[in-house]
Amino acid sequence: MGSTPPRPAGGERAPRLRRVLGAAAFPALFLGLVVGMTELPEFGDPASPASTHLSPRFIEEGAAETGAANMVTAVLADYRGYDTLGEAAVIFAAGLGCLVILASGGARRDLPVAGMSNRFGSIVLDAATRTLVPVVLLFAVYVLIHGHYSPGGGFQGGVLFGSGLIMMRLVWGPADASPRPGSDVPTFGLSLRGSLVLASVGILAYVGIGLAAMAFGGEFLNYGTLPLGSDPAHVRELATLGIEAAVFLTVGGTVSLLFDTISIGMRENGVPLGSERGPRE
Amino acid sequence: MTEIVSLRPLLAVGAGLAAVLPILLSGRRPALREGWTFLAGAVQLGAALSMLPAALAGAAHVSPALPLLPGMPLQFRADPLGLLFLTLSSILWLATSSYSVGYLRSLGLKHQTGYFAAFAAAVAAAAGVALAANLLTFLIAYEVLTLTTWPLVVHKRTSGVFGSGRSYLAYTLIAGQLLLGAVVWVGMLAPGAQFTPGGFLAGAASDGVLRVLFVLLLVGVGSKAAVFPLHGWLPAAMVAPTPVSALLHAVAVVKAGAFGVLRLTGWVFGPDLMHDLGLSLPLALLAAGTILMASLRALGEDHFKRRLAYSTVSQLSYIVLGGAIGTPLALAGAAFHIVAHGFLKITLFFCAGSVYAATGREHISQLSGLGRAMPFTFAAFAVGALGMAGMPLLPGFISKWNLALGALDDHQVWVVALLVVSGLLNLAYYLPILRIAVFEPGDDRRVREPSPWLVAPPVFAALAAIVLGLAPDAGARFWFLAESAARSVAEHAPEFLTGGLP
Amino acid sequence: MRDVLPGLLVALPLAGAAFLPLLAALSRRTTRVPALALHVAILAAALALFGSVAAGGPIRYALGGWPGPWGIELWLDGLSTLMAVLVSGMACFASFAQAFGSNEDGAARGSTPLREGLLRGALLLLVAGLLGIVATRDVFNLFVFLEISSLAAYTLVASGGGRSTVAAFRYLLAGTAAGSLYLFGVGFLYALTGTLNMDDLASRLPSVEADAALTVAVVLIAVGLSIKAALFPLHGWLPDTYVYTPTPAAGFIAAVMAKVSAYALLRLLGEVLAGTEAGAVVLEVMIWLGVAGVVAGGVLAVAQRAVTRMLAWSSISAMGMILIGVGMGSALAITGALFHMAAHALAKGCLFFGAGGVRARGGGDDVERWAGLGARAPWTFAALTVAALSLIGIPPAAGFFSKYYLLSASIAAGGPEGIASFAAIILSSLLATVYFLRVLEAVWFRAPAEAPDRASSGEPAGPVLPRPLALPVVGLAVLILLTGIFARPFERHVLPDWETGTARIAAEAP
Amino acid sequence: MTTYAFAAALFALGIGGMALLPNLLRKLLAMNVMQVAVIVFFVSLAFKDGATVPILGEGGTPQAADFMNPLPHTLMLTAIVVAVSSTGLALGLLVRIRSRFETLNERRLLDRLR
Amino acid sequence: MTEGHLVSIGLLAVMLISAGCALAVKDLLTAAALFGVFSFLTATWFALMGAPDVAFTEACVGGALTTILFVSTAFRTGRRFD
Repeated sequence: MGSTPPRPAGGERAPRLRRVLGAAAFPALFLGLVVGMTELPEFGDPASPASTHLSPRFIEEGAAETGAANMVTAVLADYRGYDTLGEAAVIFAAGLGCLVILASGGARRDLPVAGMSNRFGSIVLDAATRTLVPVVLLFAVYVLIHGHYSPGGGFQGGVLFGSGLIMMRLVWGPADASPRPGSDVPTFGLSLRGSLVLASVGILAYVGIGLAAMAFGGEFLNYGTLPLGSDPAHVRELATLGIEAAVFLTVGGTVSLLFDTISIGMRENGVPLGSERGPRE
Repeated sequence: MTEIVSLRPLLAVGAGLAAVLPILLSGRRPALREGWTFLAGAVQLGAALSMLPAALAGAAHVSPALPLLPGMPLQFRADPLGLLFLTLSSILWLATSSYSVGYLRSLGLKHQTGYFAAFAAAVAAAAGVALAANLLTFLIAYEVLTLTTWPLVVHKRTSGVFGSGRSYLAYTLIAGQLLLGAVVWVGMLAPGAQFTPGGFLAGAASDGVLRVLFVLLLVGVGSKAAVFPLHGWLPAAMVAPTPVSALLHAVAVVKAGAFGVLRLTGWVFGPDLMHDLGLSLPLALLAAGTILMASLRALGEDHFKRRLAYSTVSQLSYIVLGGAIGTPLALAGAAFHIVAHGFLKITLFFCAGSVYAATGREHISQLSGLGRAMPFTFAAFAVGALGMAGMPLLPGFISKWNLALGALDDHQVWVVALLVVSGLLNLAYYLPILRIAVFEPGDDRRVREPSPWLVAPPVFAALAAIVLGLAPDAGARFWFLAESAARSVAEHAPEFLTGGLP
Repeated sequence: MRDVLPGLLVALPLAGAAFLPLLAALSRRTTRVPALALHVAILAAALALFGSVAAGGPIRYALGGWPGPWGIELWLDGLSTLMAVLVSGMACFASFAQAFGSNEDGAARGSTPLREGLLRGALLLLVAGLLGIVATRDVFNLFVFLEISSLAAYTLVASGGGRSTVAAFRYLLAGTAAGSLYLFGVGFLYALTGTLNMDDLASRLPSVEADAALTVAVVLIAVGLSIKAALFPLHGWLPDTYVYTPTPAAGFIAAVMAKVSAYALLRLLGEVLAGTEAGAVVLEVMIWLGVAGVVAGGVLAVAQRAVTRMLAWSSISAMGMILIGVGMGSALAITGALFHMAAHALAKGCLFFGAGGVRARGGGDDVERWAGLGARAPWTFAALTVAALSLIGIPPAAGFFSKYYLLSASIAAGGPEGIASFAAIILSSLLATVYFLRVLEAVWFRAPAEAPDRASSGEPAGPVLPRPLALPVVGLAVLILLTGIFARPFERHVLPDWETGTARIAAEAP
Repeated sequence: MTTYAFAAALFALGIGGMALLPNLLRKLLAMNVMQVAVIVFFVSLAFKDGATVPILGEGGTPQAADFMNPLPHTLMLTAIVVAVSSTGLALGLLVRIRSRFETLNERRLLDRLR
Repeated sequence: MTEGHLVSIGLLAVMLISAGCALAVKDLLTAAALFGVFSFLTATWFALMGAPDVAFTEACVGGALTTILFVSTAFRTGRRFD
């Protein structure tokens, strides 16, 4: 930064004034919102615009048009599949960001690693985790696949999958979670690099399905044109499963990335990204 | 007026601009570098002269229009007034360039490449001001002129010089922004804002708005013209090398400002609208005040160049005065004064620069004895000084005579008195210089004329001034151009103003 | 072409953003060439779209084959394709700088092909987000892409380490608050109309009778987007962010980030919500805040000694000018605002690349330390001079014309706000004169201060800024001049679409 | 209406906390509260009296009045993801800031930056 | 007002209180834990509102993931009020 005088921008001084103003502003914000809300349609009103304008089609035609009994999945993955692609991109951006911020570039000082092994590590917990983790991972896959018919889908499944991984690291701690003795990479099979690969592949698969639809003459993400069968709803159902899987990969990878970087990132030599080593896989 | 669409106006404007890059690139070979300058000057002069026959025939060369803004193209037009200014600037550019060569070399100044490049750009901008067909083009050229002369002003690069440079920019750029505002406004009122003899704003808005616009525009162009009280930057800008001062005063900046005032009064508002709005008399009084004030300041100034600077402030207000009066003869006199003052003032500045180059002296009281040591220089100086004062047979007389006649056409007798008084004041501050230089004994016997590069330009300029005084319509037909510019304005003026039209 | 390009425009950057990190993670080679190729391809798509829209009129594109209002639509008219060209063009320059320019000290440490791949991915993600905002016709989708661009921007800002993480954190807080405010406003609109599609909204809003609720919705949306657009006094995040962002990203973020939010404001307030009473009031308030921002930004820029911080404040001033234009909403004003977006983006990008380059080479950020640099790198600094003059508003640089349009619009608007904006724009030019000429004077005419560290070590001075950065700087300067000179065609392609668009919406309203 | 007001209260609480709390981690908690408030608002918009979860049961053609509005639910899934993403990134920044400047207190941090 | 509505409003009130507590308590770890409570309450409320998908996601994300991230950050950065 050279000889830049480190004077931050104006407006940061006089915190007292800001506090007074702020303390007054937020009740005012609340009141303003409430005033506006008094004119909104009554809570629970079945005749409100929100309930009568667009949603009837989603409810009444959704299953027939997209093949998903869960209307939320129908809207999420099909009618507004582009939003969901954006959603996957958002979480991917967060993972990318944490990698850039924490897992590469030198850290001045080491912070303690978040892990509970030295506190809670016990034989009971260990055994419980050994039983629980496979169940959680399996349940994650179930949630993914069953998203068509019940609450759930790629996103929830991905989070569960990531949570399973996190659970192991919480209990066993980063030092023991590594499958390979002697390795300083404190992960359970899924290195940071691996997580990154999963997440990227997820996004690529999603965009790829969208582009494939374009290749068959439809719009971006118009699954109906994919040559997967004759029944359009069925084709859409299959494609929806595909993009749910893509979201699953992205979310699962990113969740594990987020946890790893936030809880262990920045340790010197603790993370493979900052060093010049090659890929592990 | 018939219009001939041609590329010649573009050539005239572009010559200097095109020379900038070659000059910058040939910085290591001074001869080549200066060759580019002379080539560009010659091209510009040639383009100007080639457009003269059309002007004599009552036609004008017009460049193709480049659409920049709705209804406001970038366009150049060689009407008589523009052609007059263009021709003058290209002749004086050549003279100044040759003088610069000698001056810079004999003083061993640094950054010569940048100097010549900025010089070329500044002259191109002045040509753009001269040929601008509408207010937008004028504004663009005007701003470019400001910026390209700034490096010239701060050429010496000492802290004091930077102060002067900032003062120069403060005046001219602030004025430029006001001008921008005014131009936008005019563009909204009268789409196109094309310079029209006799003005185009009549009836475009209420009187109050027009008056405000006039003040904005006047401040915009008047600050470059150093009209009181906007003249503060001009004496300060005397820190520049002498050829730059010569350029600033005789060709580019100040003269462009005075030219702008003429355009404003004759081609934007027009004499009759100015009369209707009651603007003529205040402007004339402002000009008169400037003339007297600057002359008095010049009397008390010992710094050689600064005295010349105050003289410029005073002399250029003649042009403003002529624009304010607005009768054909006054306008013709004012337009001709652009030329007359150009030749005379450049002579004076060349002389001051030669003295500085030969002796390093900058103050009038130090000039004693130099008249004999430098006879050519001071002979030229005498011509310039007398011409400024309005001596018959010299060009200053012609412009002042016509100004006076024009004022009488409008029954403004006080102008004649003003002209006489200011002529006397001129003598009062120029003659002592000659007296000190010629009659007081010198203390340094080693002083000689500097190199021929420095002697020839002032002598040439003085001779040209004499020729111009004897035959104002010879050669480049300056008088004809001035007169036909004035006539074109007058053709659109009401009856009471057209008296005395030749 | 017309039925493929819109999809490609949004799909390409997203695919690239995932592809580059993947490539970097799987191979040890640099991702430089693929990144550049992707950016060029995106620019090509944007240019092709611009041409196609100019020739054949606006394009409506139903993503997933679901037409609006049920599905999400893209809407590409002259305005949005212009923004797309601007965004993707600036991204090309940033990508070039990222590919070849050396990073700044903080980021250079421990830089690996993987890290570079991640940063390139983040840049593409940012581009994806901005292009998504520009193209979408759905208010919720706009939020999603706003967040994509924001998260990618935080990443790029924070990649400098040290202070830049603090700047990024503050930016994140402001940006998230902005996003939530916007989303709350969208919730109000949804409750009132039951739709999220902009066209549908515009046609259903006039029959909504809940004035207070509508006002709250408009205010929430306007405030949210104004934070992102750094409208005074909601600009708090901007100076530190611009100052501490590493160079390649700073040139891009400073150039287009806030402008895309201003574009969103224009779309929503100027087109979709224009018919509402609250919208009109908010637009008028925006003019006044713009005036305040123009003046405050200019004054504070004068007060700065550090070049980048000065540029940051100047950006606040410029955003004020753009929002004045958005607020006025006349054809002239919109032209001026759009033109200023382009002119300012080009100039600020150029200046931030230059200033960042000087800083990266240890040249410092203080005006005094810029003394004499012009002689050492004449071409680069000539280009920076062009950019500075454009921001001052000197013809024939592009900035002159945007000021001209905005001044004309102020006069045409009349009334106190017209006068105030007229005066503010003139004043901002003067202030810009003051702060930029101080730099130019140092650069060109002042003798360089003795640099003790360099003089004592005796090593040769080396280039003033990394050579690869000189190309974007010079290229942008050329573009500034070209944009200025060829101003008219630009306007002719963009405005008619906009006017027909607003006219169509006005006609649809009962 | 009361439900809406709770969303407004949560929102004001969150955004106020973001602005006023000195500790950066606490600011993030407040930020999450703010984001949840928006989600609460949208979900309450989706509610219909007498309707059930938007998942098609066995048989019969679905009637719009029988199911909750699925659109806000969908939107809010996305919003939740956005919330966790920005929180995750912010926490990453926080760790970095803490290790570099050794404080999470805003005022101390700004003092250290001066 | 139906019974369901009353339950919903009661739940909302508890949510508001727990959010306020999470922002007010001194210990950062407690704050993070209270935030987890808040998230689970919210998820319950979503389920009550007939939004099982949102509830499921909120439970996964807000209750589990975000809380875990907050807790581990609090661990690393020092749990005391700073």
